[in-house]
Amino acid sequence: MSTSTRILNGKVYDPINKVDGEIKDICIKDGKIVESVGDDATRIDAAGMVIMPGGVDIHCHIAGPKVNLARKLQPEDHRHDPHPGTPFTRSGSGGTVPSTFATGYRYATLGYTTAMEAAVTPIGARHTLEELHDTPVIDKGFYVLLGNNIFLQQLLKEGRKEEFKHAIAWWINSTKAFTTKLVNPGGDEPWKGKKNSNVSDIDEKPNSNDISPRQIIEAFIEAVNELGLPHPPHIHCNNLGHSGNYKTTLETMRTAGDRRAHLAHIQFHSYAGELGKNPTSAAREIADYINKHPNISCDVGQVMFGKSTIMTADAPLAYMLRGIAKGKWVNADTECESGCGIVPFSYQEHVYVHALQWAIGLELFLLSEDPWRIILSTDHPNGGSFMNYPKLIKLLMDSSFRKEELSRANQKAVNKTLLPDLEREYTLNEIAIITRAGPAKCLGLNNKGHLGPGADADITIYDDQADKEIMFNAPRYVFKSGTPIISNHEFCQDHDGRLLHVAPAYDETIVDTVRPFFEDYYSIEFDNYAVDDSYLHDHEIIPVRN
Amino acid sequence: MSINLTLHTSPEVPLEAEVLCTDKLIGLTGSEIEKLPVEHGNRQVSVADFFTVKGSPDDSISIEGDLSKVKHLGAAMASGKLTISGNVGSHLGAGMTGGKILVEGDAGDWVAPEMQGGSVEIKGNAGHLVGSAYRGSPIGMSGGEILVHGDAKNEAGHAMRNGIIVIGGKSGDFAGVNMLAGSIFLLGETGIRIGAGMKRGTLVTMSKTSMLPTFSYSCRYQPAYLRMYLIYLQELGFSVSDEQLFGFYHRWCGDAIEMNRGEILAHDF
Amino acid sequence: MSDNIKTVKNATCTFCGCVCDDMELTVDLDAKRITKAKNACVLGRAWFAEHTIQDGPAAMIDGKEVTLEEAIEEAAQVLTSAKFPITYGLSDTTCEAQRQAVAITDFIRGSIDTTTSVCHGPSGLAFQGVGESTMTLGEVKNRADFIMYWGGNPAESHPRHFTRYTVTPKGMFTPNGKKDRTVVLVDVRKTPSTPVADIFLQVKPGKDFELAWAMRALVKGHKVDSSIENETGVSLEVLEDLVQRMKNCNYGVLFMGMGLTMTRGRHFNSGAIMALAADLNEFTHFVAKPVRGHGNVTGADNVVSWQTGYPFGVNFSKGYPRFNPGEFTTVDTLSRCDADAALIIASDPAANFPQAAINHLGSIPVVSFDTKETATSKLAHVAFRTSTYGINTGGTVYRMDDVPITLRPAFESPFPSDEDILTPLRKRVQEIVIGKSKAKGAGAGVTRAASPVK
Amino acid sequence: MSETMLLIPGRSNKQGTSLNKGKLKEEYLEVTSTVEMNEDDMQRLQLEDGDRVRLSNSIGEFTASCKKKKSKDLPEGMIFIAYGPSSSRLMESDTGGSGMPISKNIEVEVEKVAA
Repeated sequence: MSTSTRILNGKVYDPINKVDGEIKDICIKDGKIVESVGDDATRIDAAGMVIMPGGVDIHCHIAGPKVNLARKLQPEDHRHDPHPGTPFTRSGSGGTVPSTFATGYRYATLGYTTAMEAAVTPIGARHTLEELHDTPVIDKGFYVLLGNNIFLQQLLKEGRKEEFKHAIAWWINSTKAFTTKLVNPGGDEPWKGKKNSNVSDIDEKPNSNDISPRQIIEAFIEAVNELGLPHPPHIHCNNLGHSGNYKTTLETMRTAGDRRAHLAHIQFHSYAGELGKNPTSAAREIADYINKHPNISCDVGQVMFGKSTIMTADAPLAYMLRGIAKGKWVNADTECESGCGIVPFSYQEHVYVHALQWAIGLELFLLSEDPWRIILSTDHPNGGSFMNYPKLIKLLMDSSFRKEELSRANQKAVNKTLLPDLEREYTLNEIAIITRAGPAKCLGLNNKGHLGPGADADITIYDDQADKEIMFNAPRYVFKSGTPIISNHEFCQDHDGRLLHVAPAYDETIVDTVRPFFEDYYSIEFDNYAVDDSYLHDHEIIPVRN
Repeated sequence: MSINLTLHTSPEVPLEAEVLCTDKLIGLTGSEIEKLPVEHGNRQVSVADFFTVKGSPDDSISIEGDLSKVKHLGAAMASGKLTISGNVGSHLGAGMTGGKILVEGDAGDWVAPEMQGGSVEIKGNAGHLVGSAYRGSPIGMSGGEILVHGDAKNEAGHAMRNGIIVIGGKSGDFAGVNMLAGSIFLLGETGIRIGAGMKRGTLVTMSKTSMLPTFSYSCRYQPAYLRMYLIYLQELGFSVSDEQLFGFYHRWCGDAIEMNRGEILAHDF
Repeated sequence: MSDNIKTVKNATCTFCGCVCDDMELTVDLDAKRITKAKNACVLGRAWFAEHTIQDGPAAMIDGKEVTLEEAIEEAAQVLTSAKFPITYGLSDTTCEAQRQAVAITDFIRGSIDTTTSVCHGPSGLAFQGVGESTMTLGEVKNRADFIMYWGGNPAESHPRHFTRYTVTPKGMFTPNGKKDRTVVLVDVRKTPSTPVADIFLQVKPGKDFELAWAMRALVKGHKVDSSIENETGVSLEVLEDLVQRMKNCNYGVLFMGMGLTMTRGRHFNSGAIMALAADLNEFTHFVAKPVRGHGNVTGADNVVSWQTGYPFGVNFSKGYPRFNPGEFTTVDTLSRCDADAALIIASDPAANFPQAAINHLGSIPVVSFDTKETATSKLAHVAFRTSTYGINTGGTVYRMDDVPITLRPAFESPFPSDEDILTPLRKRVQEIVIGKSKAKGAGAGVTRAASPVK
Repeated sequence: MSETMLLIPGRSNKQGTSLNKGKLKEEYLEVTSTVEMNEDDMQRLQLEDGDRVRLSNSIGEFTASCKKKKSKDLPEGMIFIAYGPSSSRLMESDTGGSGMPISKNIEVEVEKVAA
């Protein structure tokens, strides 16, 4: 059987290689894009179709301990959305938190071929790797939660910056993670240890000898930069969801100086207004800052109306939302490492805050001048399922559709935003940037997000249709590492996908520094903590910058 | 003339036959109905493999035989009448929105869970979770009526939001648990912990029932509206005595842990 | 004792849900036995000492020795020809084996259920109703200054729970160990666990729900009548004092035992405790957790959940998972005579189930996996003898608090692991299923995966 | 003479250790067919340590030898047995839509079995 394929006559969108809608052949051999293939290659006629690299989700929650708790929690959400199996693919359940198999297959059905789980406790890494192994088709990796790590904070308090950096590298290696994740840095200790309180300011020190969120953020940006990780610290700022939090967000970005930082689901951090009162939009302020600072990248965390599941390492936030949703609530504390909260949620058009959140996300997309640094996400499933991406793309590409949707949302809210006046429509090339090329670049994945020779042959071919939601909902072909997964809208093969992780070098004596803390305060043995290579299925180490 | 189905072969394993529902058969001929799919365990078979189909379609179906291994009959039904002469398995009338289901015998667990409208009448006994929510769901039955002339087991009306449930005989534990609203009449002996976690709604019990510590006693009175209800139940064929019709009721309100706006009316006999 | 001795450090005991991973095993490799298990509790010592290699066939059909290949083929035939096959057990095996077992059940369109359903399954249902504020065990060690056990006897069921994780260890904010904590026990009788408690509440049997409900009312500031003492055996005064302590602590923990899940009220009993813990978060940090039983029952919950979306009691007969405890749980599928074949892995329903269920199990073809002869393996049509996880076999297990741990096997067994058999069985089952689907004319590669939305 | 009492099957150390030896071995079978009873109950039923009692309900029955417990440790009317094949005989199979049969607090008739 030939392992090479030639795709002819398709309109190609490959922004990294500056290809904007040209008719061009794409050739595949042995899982990679190549200049050309022989005459014996399988030929696919893509006339009338749009070819893009496979989509890359830079921020989603698809595997690991908290995701699995959210799955177990919501049989009612799965029941109405079954995912049937076939003799060669596994079945599963959908809803806002699909089973692992359904997750992989459904990403594929949108033309996405890479996704990053954005928050994993180190102690939950093994679990996450097991789930990712059972998540088919896509390549995947995860960000390890270190922003509330008590040991790392102790090193910082003692000013042991060098050891701090090596400890981070040790933790990344020990968990097979892709980068570091900070969530509400500094907020766990007041949550767990001070009767469910929280930090409310980036410069706050809950105890006099504590360090502030800003010190933590700064130290991570510095250390990760020195380690040369392909993706900078992935930051979930303090004060998520609170009115007036855009100031914290701006301060967080300022803390980075001119070093790289990625701000997660920035929509949730772009609220003006007075604390405790209804928020208003600060999208303009946030977009302005990002426009002027090329070191900052972000993903939007768009809210989509309908069912969602709040799942976050930001436990105080989930507790606050519990008071709003008034239903079931999960809190899960992880020793020395993290908090976690889960609340089933629903965004409703007529609710002021929800409509405002929806509008702010769109404002951010439309106000931002550099599509390479504003990445499409719904913070799945926090803002809504990733299955909403096609609709979100239509909202960005079709201003009349956007106006129609706008007219149904709470008018008081949307009128407090600039959205009614924003006429911009994203082009297909820009969509290719915010869903593929941009995230791949932000992640430092040189073989993803483009269709140049040497790239992974992760390719999506859509029918060129006027209705972009329909178009992006149903690729005609999807190739993963050169393997046809979907052909003529139907699954034709199963595929495992790879784990993507990094392995920065570190001074091995750091192990002796970590061990005593561990032996005192963890409940498992130090020597059983690091994840060994048997948990890596097919995998790829993404190199660090030197 | 209505359609009549007779079970000619007993299923060895559960038979799921949600297709046997008035709305889904209207407009089909007998031989088309025979070809409809039903699931015998994990095998898809056709109606004819288990049922003899007679008559021509209108909006009523009758099904005969021991259907205790047959599940999901009348699920999602919206109109018409389904009569079952015999016992029937679980999930009868699940999620139905209208129409009427009559069972001459006993029904299994999950009678009309998450029902939205219509009526289900069971002449015999029913199992657990009559008119309830499925696990994890915050809302159970949200409309319609379920009339069980015999006994029912645990969790009748779990998370019920609207409608009426009447249990003529004995009822199990946790009747009306987590009720949001609606009315439940327990005419026979009840189980324990009735109304636990109820927010609103009315539970009426005709037998001596112990109250949870989170229910508080309001008064002893003769609620006029209750008499109207009870007369209606009499008309439906439930036995309601004159003492119950004209007597006094103790009113308890609860559940204090929730909104405290539910009531339990216990007949003072 | 031979000279061929090795030591395995940081090995894990997989007997109970504590999954203690600090074992130091001394292994006599010639005798193929563990001669010493340092750090193990009484149950752990027995676990390591008694899992020696006994002679016997690795595979039998109707009591006669056969090759593994023959047994796998027969098992595949039995399972693929059944109309309502069930898979059950899985608590005493690795996640790697569990993953294969769920895959098999998916392909044969059967039902999968684990021993969870007769252990803390009701707590799982309660979780789906109210959620849960919970934690890993290290948080208890580091922070908890109030610990309450309800309906359990860890001193005998989980002997190191107190000493390794909860009561005695010294932690970050509990430098004096037990002295920094208040320990409360609620049970219907005194047990060997009682002496650890600062406060013991002897609740009347079957009144746990009423007691928890009264406590919830007090936490929320409602009045409770003094008749509560007559009802539950615990006085209002004691309850009020207890609730004050709970509201005033810094980090409170409620551990749930099977005295809640196995008694009348089941999931509502667990749910009341979970809700109580959640309520207390209005005042302070409070968490709850079921004290799970068998070694990797928590792993089974996790694997079944991530693969199907539901933790146990899952049925695939329609080609996708459906969840309904009471319908697809094993006690029900057996005692209602629904199941027509059974794959039982690492558990013994023929000994522990209600009689009606056992009777039906005896009337259908059973494929069993066990390390020792059991009542279930004796009635099995196809019986596999497998090696013991954590002693002979590596892999992953989850502690009761969902923390995954990698096993360090001590010595090799002549018997294959569960995974060693389940993997080829899964492949063979899949082959048969694909063959059948081709014979039916349906192209094996077709699904309605990505049809365009209208 | 028979009385209605409450049977509480549960785990015990001995049950746990003997389980590891083998569930078909004598030790396990013995551990799981010995009941602990309140001393006053035993006296009333004219039972001594080691005497045989029959426990029955509508589901089934088993006989076991009995062992005395002080009133402060085991309240009157309560019987403890290590969870196992004997206790399973009295479990009903109805799980109430939960999957869990009621396996503790089982009402049983207790009577002495003539030696």
